[in-house]
Amino acid sequence: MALTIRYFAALRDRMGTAESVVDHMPGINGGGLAEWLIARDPAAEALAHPSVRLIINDEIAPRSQALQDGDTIAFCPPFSGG
Amino acid sequence: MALTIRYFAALRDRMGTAESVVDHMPGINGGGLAEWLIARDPAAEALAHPSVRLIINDEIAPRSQALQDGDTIAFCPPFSGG
Amino acid sequence: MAVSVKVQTERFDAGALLDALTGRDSSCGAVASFTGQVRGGDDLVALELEHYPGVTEQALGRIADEAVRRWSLGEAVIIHRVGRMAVGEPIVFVGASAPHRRAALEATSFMIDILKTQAPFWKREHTSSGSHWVEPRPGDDEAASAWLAGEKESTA
Amino acid sequence: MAVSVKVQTERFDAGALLDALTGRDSSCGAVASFTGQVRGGDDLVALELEHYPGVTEQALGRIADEAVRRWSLGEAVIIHRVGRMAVGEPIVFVGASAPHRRAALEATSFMIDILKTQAPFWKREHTSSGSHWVEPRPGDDEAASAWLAGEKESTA
Repeated sequence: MALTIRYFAALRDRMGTAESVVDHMPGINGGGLAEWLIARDPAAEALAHPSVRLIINDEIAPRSQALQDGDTIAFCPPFSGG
Repeated sequence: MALTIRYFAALRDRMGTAESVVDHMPGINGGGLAEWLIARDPAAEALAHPSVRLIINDEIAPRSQALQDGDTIAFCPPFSGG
Repeated sequence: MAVSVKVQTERFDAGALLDALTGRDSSCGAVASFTGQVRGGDDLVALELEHYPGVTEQALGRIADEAVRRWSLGEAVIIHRVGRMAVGEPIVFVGASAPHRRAALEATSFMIDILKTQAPFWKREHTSSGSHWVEPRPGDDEAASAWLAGEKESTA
Repeated sequence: MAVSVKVQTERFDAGALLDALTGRDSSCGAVASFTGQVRGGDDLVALELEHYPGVTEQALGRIADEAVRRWSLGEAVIIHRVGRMAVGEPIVFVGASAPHRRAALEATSFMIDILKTQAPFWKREHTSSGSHWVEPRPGDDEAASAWLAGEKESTA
């Protein structure tokens, strides 16, 4: 299994991809995943911004939420619907 | 000339008429007219109730407003539109 | 900036009135509406609306003008029926278009709140056992007073 | 009590949606609506709406359910478009029916305020000189926070 990472809107443009898959890292949480992505690619720095929200398996979730093998983590810029 | 008096809704039912005409009484105001009508006919007592509003010549007006010869004075129960 | 008010006996179509407010003014991103309709219950057969012709139209015009002024609306519309209406029929339509949503929503609330206490309409309920004049609801005065004192504006 | 939410690319008719809410439930004397539409200006050619399929519908459903619960609504409707829209086209329709006006008006404000901050939609503006993602308006968070903290309810 693995972690599926999704990027939306401005973050998708920034990352140059809508989706990527990485190996699961035992014990990692949402915030840790963002840090790991930034360490790997400085273009990911925006993921650390506090306005970026995480949706983990279809639910808005805090960065402190532990990730399970098979999770889908979406990085979302501030919503602007309506 | 004279004063034209109009009654609406529940007050019209109470007074048994929609409109009556009385001689102008120099120096009288809206409240005075209500008192004069009550003295003439106890059925008019409801006109003194503070919830009854006066519309004088198409404008909501205080009871203290002096009446001029030719004025139309409407006695209105609380509005209930909308 | 356009204001449209009307008192009529004919039934109106709330959807058509809303459509007439939408997509008209490209500077307006928001349209809000309120429709009042005859609520059933208590053996109600029909509602009858009486008004003070001439004065009512003037009152509605002032309410709409005031809403346009306070919230810089694109358009403001008030249509109010008089006469006899069956349960479920529309009584009143209030609508506003504005650049942003808060203005459209607040102006709509303002117009219907103020209309209830400042426009000379009277409702009579016809039931199977007789008819009676409707008393205003206890909160109506407070809602209108809050707008007139400007309190509601500050909580926006 | 019925809730209806939908995300669609097709243009909708706000008037038809309002008509579907009116005259349906005889216990409801009030219907309120909000329509958001593409506002022109700043050389805007078109607006493009992206969303997170599945999650968006779930978010809208929760918002409508919460409105029905808080205000004992008859019906609550949220329709939101995605894809590309020209200036003047409708983006979102929110509507509520309720026994009395305050509930319908407040529930409508609540749904559009919360939708702005809790549903994963993103707007992109296309102008003649390029395109850019839209930043949320500064007041949006405050409006949603006030509802979530219950502050707005107490000023009703």
